[in-house]
Amino acid sequence: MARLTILEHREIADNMRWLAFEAPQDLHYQPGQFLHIRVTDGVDHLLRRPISLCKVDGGRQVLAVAYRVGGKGTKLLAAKNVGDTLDVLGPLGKGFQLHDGDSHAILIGGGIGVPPMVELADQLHQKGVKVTTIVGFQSKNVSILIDDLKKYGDVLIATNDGTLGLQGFVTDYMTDELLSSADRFYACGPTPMLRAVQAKMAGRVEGYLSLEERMGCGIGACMACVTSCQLPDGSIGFKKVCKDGPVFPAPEVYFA
Amino acid sequence: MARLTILEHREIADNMRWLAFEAPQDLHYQPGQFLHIRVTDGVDHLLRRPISLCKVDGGRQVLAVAYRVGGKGTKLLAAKNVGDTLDVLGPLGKGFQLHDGDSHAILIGGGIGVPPMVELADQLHQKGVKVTTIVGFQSKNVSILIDDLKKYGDVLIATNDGTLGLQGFVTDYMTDELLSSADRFYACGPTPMLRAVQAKMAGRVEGYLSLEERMGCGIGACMACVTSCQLPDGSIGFKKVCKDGPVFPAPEVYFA
Amino acid sequence: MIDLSVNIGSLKLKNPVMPASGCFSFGKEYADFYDLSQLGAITVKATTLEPRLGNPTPRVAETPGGMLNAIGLQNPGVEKVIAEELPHLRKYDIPVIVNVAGTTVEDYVAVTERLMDSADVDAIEVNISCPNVKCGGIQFGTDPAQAAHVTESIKKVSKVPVIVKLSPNVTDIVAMAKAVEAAGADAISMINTLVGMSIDLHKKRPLIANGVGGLSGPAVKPVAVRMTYQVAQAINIPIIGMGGIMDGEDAIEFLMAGATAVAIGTANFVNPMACPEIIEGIQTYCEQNGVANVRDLVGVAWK
Amino acid sequence: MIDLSVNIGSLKLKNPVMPASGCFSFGKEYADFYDLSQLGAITVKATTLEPRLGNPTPRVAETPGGMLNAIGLQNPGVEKVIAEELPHLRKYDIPVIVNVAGTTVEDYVAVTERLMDSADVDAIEVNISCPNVKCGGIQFGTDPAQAAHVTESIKKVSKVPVIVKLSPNVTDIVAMAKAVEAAGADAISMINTLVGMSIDLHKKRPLIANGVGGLSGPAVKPVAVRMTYQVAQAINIPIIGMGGIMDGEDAIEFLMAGATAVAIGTANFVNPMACPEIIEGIQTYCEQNGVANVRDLVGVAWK
Ligand SMILES: Cc1cc2nc3c(=O)[nH]c(=O)nc-3n(C[C@H](O)[C@H](O)[C@H](O)COP(=O)(O)OP(=O)(O)OC[C@H]3O[C@@H](n4cnc5c(N)ncnc54)[C@H](O)[C@@H]3O)c2cc1C
Ligand SMILES: Cc1cc2nc3c(=O)[nH]c(=O)nc-3n(C[C@H](O)[C@H](O)[C@H](O)COP(=O)(O)OP(=O)(O)OC[C@H]3O[C@@H](n4cnc5c(N)ncnc54)[C@H](O)[C@@H]3O)c2cc1C
Ligand SMILES: Cc1cc2nc3c(=O)[nH]c(=O)nc-3n(C[C@H](O)[C@H](O)[C@H](O)COP(=O)(O)O)c2cc1C
Ligand SMILES: Cc1cc2nc3c(=O)[nH]c(=O)nc-3n(C[C@H](O)[C@H](O)[C@H](O)COP(=O)(O)O)c2cc1C
Ligand code: FES
Ligand code: FES
Repeated sequence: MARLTILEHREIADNMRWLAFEAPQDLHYQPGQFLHIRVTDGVDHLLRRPISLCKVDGGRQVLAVAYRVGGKGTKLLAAKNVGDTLDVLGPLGKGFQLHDGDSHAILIGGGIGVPPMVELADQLHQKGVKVTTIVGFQSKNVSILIDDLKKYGDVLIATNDGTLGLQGFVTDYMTDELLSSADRFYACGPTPMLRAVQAKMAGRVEGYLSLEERMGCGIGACMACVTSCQLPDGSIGFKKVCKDGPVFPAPEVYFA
Repeated sequence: MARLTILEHREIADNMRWLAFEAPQDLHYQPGQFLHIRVTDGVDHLLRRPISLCKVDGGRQVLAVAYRVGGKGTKLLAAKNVGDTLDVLGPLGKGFQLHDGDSHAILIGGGIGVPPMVELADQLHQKGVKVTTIVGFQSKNVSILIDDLKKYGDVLIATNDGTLGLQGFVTDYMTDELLSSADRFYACGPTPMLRAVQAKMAGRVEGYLSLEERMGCGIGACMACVTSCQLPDGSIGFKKVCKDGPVFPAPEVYFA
Repeated sequence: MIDLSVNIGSLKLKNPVMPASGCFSFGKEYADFYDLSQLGAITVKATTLEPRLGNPTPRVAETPGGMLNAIGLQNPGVEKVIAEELPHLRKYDIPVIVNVAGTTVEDYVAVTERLMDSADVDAIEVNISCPNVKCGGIQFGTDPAQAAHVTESIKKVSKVPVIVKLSPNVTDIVAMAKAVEAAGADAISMINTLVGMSIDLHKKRPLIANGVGGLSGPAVKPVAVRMTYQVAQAINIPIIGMGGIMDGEDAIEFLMAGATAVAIGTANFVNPMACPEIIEGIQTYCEQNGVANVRDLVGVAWK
Repeated sequence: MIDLSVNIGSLKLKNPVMPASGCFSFGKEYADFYDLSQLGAITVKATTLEPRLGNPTPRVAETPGGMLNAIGLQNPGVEKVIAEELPHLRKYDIPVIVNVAGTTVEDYVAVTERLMDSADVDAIEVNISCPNVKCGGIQFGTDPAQAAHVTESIKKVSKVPVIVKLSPNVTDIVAMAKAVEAAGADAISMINTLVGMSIDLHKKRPLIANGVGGLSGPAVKPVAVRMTYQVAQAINIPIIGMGGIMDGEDAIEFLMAGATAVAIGTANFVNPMACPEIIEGIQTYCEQNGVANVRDLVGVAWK
């Protein structure tokens, strides 16, 4: 837990913002982890907002996220200025795991699931893994982080309305050719997308899904954020998105 | 109701602040009226804070108040910066009445009851009335606005601990000599002070008392802020501090 | 054109928004801010048979996301209300709902009878839910049989619709609602305030002179929405929903829960323009969400 | 040296602050933030006879000044709790209070009996107040006779102090408290959550999957303080007060109202360091106000 100072805060697409903090001294992190951010010091918005870590830069000096201004809390967040400080918990949870020996990874991000792919792409790239990123957006005006992702590999773009890239879904890019060349996939986005990705990849490519759930504590104590998972004994049980996740091995995730 | 921009905000004594706004275009006011200020746009502090108008300056361009940082709301207020805007209702209520033909007025302010005396002293002075102001504070470190008041006449100072002026109470200055030379008095301060002033002045000098009460609406609709008054028919009934006051003719006020 | 009109019994409201009793006095003060004809209706301050002075001060306290009040039904008595307060409201083109309070059933009946002599009363709101112990009325608000009894008695003498205002300080709000519906109530309004207290750490005593006070404002909204949702499914008369409504979206939440109209209390103190802004907010919501008729929203959360 | 110690029945607490059940799991997560030995006690998550999966998600929603939850008593069942969760708490020098829930009196008794086999249980907190309909228990929390019956039955098998946790969703909280005191409860904890609801305007359905949820946080504090104030004057056993405590001053407010100790729920989610900071806040208040013994504050608002 720390009060972090805002270094950058700007619009990167319609209602989408880039928010960079001065990183805490003792920063430990994995791509796919999240920050749990208090949007006001008052009590009118008690619960913290979970936002994925998007990028760590400047030799671990800068910690950035990208978020959509949607509800009341993120509207308050959007009003914060450079120099203001925010109460931030984290990075929390289990992030994406990198595997030695992988040579090609497919990264799949949908909407506000795209941000965690940036740090992941960078780390994979640094490790010598070839990165292909597939991103999906509603429309061009809400597309984000494409240039950032292009630094680390190919970026394939789908939009629902065809205003950018292919008109369609991220799964449309998942050809046999692509899948057969890949050692691993990493996905984050809306549930329907994750479900489709899970189905498409099953038995072909191993990988990870990053989930979203409404949170209370963010640290595993309140049981608010559970998701159905295949437990080690084969039964279906709950795991906590905040502590056991948000990133889970794809086969573990059980979509009802 | 307006959103007013803060022009000045600074400490003028321990936990005492001067707060000046850009005045609204159509400013109508009387000394002794109050502003009803929202301290946050969130819901954690719903009720507005009533703060007396202290001074209007710069040809009605600047509207200033002085306040004590005490509870949670005024602490939030103290964190506002020049350039921020605040939601302000008012000036509200009935202020101090100036009387034609008066030649000498005694102004009595105790603690955070001193601020409204500044605009009053100025107006009386402009009208050619001789002004003698008696101010009382706990201690020197919380004394405020003395130099501002000196512009308009003599200022007599009492502190509880003797660190500034006389050690004692404002009433200690109310000698027969002073009272016999005065046409009118105006007082604002803590209840014990007002009670003592009322007793001292009764039958000798006519004047006004400005009262404090916890408020809801500030405009006369909720009945939160009532105070016991002598009604026209001689009975004791309630009047509203926010609408019928905060300033009342001294004999009307009934201290239980 | 979006149709915002709703009916509460035989009352026709041009939109579903009215100020809540006790938070708007008799309207005069807010008329300085806007034309009251914009409102769906107006609910005035509680009226008793005899004049009441109410409680000592402090009468209000701020709490997180809300406030406590213990005004204690200060009012000039029904005679003066009829003579001095109600007539000026006739110039606005809106139904006037008079909130009635008392200590005994006879009190309620007597006030209602007196009000029937006035042409300025379009409905009665029966306040059986004032949480302030000394002001009476609370026993009627917590016992279904007594609530039914007072409702029946008032219905016998009232020529205008009778709205019964429920207290949230009960174990079973649905039982209360069913009892007053069976007793003939034309509508229900809910919720009155939750009984609460703040303690002044300096004085080491309850902050409000009365000790306990009624909690209102956004803090109570989830309780009010839940009760509206439960009661709306159990009765067939309309509900005027209230409790912490601050903006148009809050109002929509109550409509979806099953309220036909909404009342705005504490929000008026925060923002004197609250009522017209909430009406505008509802209008905007309907426009943006393709709702042609605000009545189509009523109860959609469970329908 | 200020004496912060208090007693809850035969339990000795080094200070009056403990986490509230369900908001601290079994302590492991918060042990990453501070040494749990600082606490006055620890109250762990509700435990039932069999494992429970709890409710579908969303299980929480934010409300003005508060939150709703409907976790639904997710827990691994009493056997696993005894085997896997409680032992690690022994290393801290604090009493462990186990919150017990069930659907029938037999359930409560069976869980208590099983817990008596463990040396790691210092007190039982009987959760007769879970506001979530499907989880059982609420009927015991709203009827004095049933509350007394479950209390009595548990007392018969418990070798440790029995604390009964009251629901605020009742007409007469004092009657509930008196009934469980007469039935032998060693202490009372209050309040559990108020039943509330939020509606998701986009989905036009209750936001929480369970429909209703329990309201907690600062929003409910005035209700909790009022109930504590009323109950403390009516009974002779100690009260663990809770509901919206965020800082030391809030805790002092509950002590003045008549609570002997306090529990901290929602505040832990806002600030994981809430408990130790509140202990420090109480300490500071005592220092600045010349309070030598925190027990001297208990009930001063009415004494
Ligand atoms: C692990 C994780 C990582 C996330 N990463 C990102 C990110 O990088 N960028 C981004 O824009 N968004 C991200 N989200 C979603 C983001 O948390 C929500 O959009 C945000 O909390 C909504 O807050 P609000 O104030 O706009 O909405 P409000 O409606 O005011 O929120 C009210 C409450 O609901 C919760 N809530 C509302 N919507 C969601 C949601 N979709 N998921 C979880 N909680 C929700 C809020 O946290 C808050 O507690 C992430 C969510 C999770 C769980
Ligand atoms: C007509 C009038 C004029 C005033 N003028 C001034 C002034 O010029 N300068 C100044 O410093 N103070 C003035 N006060 C007092 C000032 O309103 C309170 O000190 C202030 O509201 C306290 O707010 P808080 O956030 O510090 O306290 P909190 O304890 O957080 O306040 C909680 C609630 O109690 C109310 N409240 C608390 N103390 C008082 C009080 N003493 N009087 C009225 N309401 C109170 C607040 O308005 C708020 O609604 C005036 C009060 C009135 C009624
Ligand atoms: C200051 C104040 C005075 C009130 N007086 C009355 C009253 O006289 N009669 C009544 O039925 N309700 C009264 N109420 C309750 C409100 O009408 C309303 O039921 C309650 O405040 C919840 O709505 P809100 O959260 O929008 O304020 C009063 C509320 C407040 C805050
Ligand atoms: C997420 C959550 C889970 C809870 N689970 C339990 C529980 O298992 N047993 C119980 O007795 N109370 C439970 N409660 C109620 C709290 O213990 C406490 O009574 C209530 O939240 C009021 O305190 P607060 O406002 O400080 O949170 C829970 C509360 C929350 C917010
Ligand atoms: S948010 Fe509390 S357990 Fe995950
Ligand atoms: S504050 Fe509402 S009447 Fe004075």
